[in-house]
Amino acid sequence: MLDYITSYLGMNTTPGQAGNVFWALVYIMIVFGGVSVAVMSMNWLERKALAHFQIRLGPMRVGPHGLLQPIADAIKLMTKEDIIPSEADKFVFWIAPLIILCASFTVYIVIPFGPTHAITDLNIGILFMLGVSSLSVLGVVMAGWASNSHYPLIGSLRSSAQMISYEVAMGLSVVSAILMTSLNKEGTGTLSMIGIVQAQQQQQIWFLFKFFPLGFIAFAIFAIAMVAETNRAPFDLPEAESELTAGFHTEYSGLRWSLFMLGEYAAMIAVSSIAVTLWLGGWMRPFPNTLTGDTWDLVFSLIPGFSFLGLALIAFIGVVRMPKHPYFKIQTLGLAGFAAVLALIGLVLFVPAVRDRIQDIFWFCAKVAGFMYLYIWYRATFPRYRFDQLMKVGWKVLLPIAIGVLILTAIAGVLF
Amino acid sequence: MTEPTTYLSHLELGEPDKTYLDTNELIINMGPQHPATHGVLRVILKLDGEKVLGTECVIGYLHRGVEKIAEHRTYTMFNPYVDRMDYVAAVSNGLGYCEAVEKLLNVEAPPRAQYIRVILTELNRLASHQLWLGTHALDIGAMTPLFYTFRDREEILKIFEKYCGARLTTHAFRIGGCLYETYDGFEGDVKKFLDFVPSKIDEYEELLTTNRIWVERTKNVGKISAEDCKALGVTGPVLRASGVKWDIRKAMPYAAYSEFDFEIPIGINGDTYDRYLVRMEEMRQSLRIIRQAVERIPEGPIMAKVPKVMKPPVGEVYHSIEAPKGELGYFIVSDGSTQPYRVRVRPPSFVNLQALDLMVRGALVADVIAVIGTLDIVLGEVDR
Amino acid sequence: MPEETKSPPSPGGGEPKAVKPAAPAKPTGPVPVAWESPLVTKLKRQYGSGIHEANIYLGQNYLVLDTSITHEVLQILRDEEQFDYCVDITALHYPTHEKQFELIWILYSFPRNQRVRIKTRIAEGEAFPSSVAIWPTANWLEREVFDMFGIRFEGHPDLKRILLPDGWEGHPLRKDYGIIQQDQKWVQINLGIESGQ
Amino acid sequence: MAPVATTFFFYFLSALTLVSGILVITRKNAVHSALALIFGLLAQAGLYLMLYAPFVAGVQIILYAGGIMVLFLFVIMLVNLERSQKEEQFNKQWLVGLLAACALGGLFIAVYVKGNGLFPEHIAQPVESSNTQQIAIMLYGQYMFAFEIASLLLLVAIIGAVVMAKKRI
Repeated sequence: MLDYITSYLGMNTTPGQAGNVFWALVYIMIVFGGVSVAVMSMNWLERKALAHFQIRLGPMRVGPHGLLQPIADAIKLMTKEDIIPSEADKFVFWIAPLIILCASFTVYIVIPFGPTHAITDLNIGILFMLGVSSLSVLGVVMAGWASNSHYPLIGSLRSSAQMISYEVAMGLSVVSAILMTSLNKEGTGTLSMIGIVQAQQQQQIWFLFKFFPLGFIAFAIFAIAMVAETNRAPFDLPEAESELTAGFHTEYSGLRWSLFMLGEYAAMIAVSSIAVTLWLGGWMRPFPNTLTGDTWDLVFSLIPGFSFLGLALIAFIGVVRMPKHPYFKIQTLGLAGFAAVLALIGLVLFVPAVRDRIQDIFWFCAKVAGFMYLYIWYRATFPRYRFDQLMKVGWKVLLPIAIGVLILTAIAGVLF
Repeated sequence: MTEPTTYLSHLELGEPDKTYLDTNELIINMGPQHPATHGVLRVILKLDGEKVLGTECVIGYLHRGVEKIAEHRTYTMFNPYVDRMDYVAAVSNGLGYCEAVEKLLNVEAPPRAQYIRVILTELNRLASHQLWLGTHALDIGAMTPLFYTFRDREEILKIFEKYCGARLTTHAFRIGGCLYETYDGFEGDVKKFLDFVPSKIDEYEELLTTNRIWVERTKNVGKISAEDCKALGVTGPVLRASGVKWDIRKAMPYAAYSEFDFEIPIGINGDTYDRYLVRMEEMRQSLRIIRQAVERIPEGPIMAKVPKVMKPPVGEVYHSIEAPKGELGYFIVSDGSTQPYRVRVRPPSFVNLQALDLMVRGALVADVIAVIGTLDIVLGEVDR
Repeated sequence: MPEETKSPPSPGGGEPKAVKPAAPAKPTGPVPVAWESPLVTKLKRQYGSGIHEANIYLGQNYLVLDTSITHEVLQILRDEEQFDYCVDITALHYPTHEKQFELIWILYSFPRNQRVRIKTRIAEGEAFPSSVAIWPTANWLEREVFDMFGIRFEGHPDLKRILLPDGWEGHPLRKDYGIIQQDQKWVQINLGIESGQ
Repeated sequence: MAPVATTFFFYFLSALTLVSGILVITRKNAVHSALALIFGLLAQAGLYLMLYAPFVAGVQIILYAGGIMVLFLFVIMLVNLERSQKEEQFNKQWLVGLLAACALGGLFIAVYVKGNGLFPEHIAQPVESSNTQQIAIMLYGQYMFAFEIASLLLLVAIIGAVVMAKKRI
């Protein structure tokens, strides 16, 4: 048994490919736990960042600077009465959030956080991701229908039409990135997520800059379509609160509602990961081919530790600026503890053995976090599109451009 | 429960397009509890998919019988009640009522009082427009302007609070003038506000005016022609955005408005975007008026000679002012006693809301929200 | 009030509260003066005695018309005299008068920048032709008058209560409708409040 | 990707397919039927995966479960379910049904009895990583003409749908 466990450590591959069930389960737990934590911290970050965009403070009461707010929310939502409308279709109503949740969590199976840090590497990886994430439409449609109420129904109609429409443009822009993977000597491309990043490594360029501006346009199309896919502002029509109160999840409350939120945020992280993998070089550090050499490798491998120390510093400044009053004692201590934990993580990240293993994951997460911040930024800035305008953008703007980019990429691939 | 008269029965509704695909029309009940109906407006929408075939407004959820209450109060006692109608522009309501009763009594407020009135009323117009902008933008999906406008509206409310102790329902004026002399530093406060707010208005505009999505959401939405406006009695910024240069402050000046120099902004297309631009410009013009008023404010008494017990001579009077939402009129009938025989309020929101149906026919559900926002209704005033 | 005999800019001595000896009449008060204008001349030529009064009171013009011609005059004012904006429609209730209700239109002309009030008297139970065809804005305004006074407008497309709930009894702005007395039955049935308040 | 617990998963997915297939025809509520169909399709995708055809499995999920079934649900939601629920679900053609069932059962028995000769003992394990490429080579090489004909057919169908649904073009 122990041999079975340790044997994987020698293998330089993902647990799924190695066929090691134990390590696959460990990875699954790490990834899903990590995603849940990421969703919670994303929740906190969104409220905080949005508040600062809007000259507010955001959550400040639960824990220092509202750090424990997501936990408080989770407890509140779990203990809330779970209301199922009497006219609702109970079974479908019950299963809809689960479908969304499953769909948005299943895609994490193939997301490569590093060359070996993935649960598995399917050779149809990107196809699998697109397919499974498209299943969440089913959950939305079913939730809207099962609520047996007009607002959710309209919300789910909008949502399904929107998600199907943008999937087309999204798929085409993905194809043009996949096309780029085949530009090697053998002329064989790959759909595997790890393979796509390795192709970028091999060609020594992020696909974002490949055949500039073709790669960039494809990336931009994907970046727009992924916001629409995840029903976020400015494409949040399915849950446009001013029109449809809350869209397809109007009738949901408590835990079930929180499952929708969990699914939504998980899906946001998942599609951002696709974008990072396809165009931003996945786990690769910035400038892998211009700033080469051992010195640069060292410099970049120290960044994770320093950034955690930086966060710890910010938290520590927060400690210093806390009001000196007995009432704030616990808060101050809590924040100081948080700062200490961050600093500790930062210091651990300086240990060479940890450093080398972790930095892939760090760069991947940092890029995804950039996208998460963009989501918040969009939400603070843009008004909401109207349904017909949304459709127009999807079908008449993004789709033709995506097809054009695909053809041009193919031509460029043949010529250069 | 006596369930109602069939709604939507009288409307000549367009039928859904049944040529090839048979779709059902959908009747949706928006409100009275709905995040975007600005209170307790209930709109029944008949939809073909997302297209609006017709609407019917059901109002009265906030009806308090203000006009009936007036008949049982003295002229002075009724004064605070008017603040509760358009509660975001309480000062304007009070101004209209006080001036109407003054007209009936045949007295005139002293010049200093009139200037104070103009300053406060214009500040209130600014506050009302800021609230409108915030909520309107929120309805269309832009969250952030709401907080920016509320930040700046706060400064206005602070001035009100310092002046008369109340922030929202101010009861700032009395029949015959003003009760309170301006507090020390009033002019300084107003001037400080005047200096700081233009850049803030630019900030709102920066967020919205050239924002592609904002323009797409508002251009050619809820179009209404000048003829339709006149026929439907629509007034205020909505009328002006349709290209009619009509503002009671200019057409039939009241208070001290004839002494100030300001422009009436007008629109061309009469769509939601034009109404937005008109209101933004009105904010700037209000600032202009306030600046002139603060600089030229005369010294003198603030209260005219008004009897303690008011018994206006038998007669009737209609007086209207340009409230932030449109023509706010008071029709007061006196029978010579201490209580008005009848007070009729001509609320701009009530009349403007009637145009909703015309403006949203054939539009989409999202446009209904935009149009409700752009009409700038306050349900306290619609229902009274 | 000696001069009141010739001036009902409004009411006159009919209302209930005037039973008490009114406060000693003010020596000076604004007095209605005759309104001379081409409009009035024209209307007088056309309708003669149908025009009961055409005065200016406190600088505000008003016409008191006979019920039979009012609707026609409204149409003429809109079509020929450019009164293109109907500001308000309202009513007054004088329970002691023979014709209990006074209907009032406040009209405005954009080209002339002039306001005018048209008044006429109708009796209880009498219907009046609707002016929705003249000014569409009259729709809700007439509905409100119906709601508050119970005056029916003939030819109104959708005459039903607007501010009060359907099924409410009584018309609150009538003088015989007490402010304390509400429609207790409605409240008990629909809101489930036993006391009815 | 060495498969784990093959037999278990085979029986599990097959059972899921069968059960959901039965549910599709026996549920009165069309949405429930559609739901069962989705589960059936997903189970089938799993079976494809076990057959070393990941590309087909992926396409099955993305097209059938993610695309076509959503459109199914879309349409079902818009039709009047109450009316269809009152209607009789089966048209009681027992004889025809019995005949069809007998024929199918006969076929199964025949395959089971004589089947050993029909299929090779062992399928040569395809090289997994080239699955997608092999499909591509076949589609765009060997069956190029058929593929293009199929796409043309779909184009015609799209145009037809647009013409039928839209009054003015």
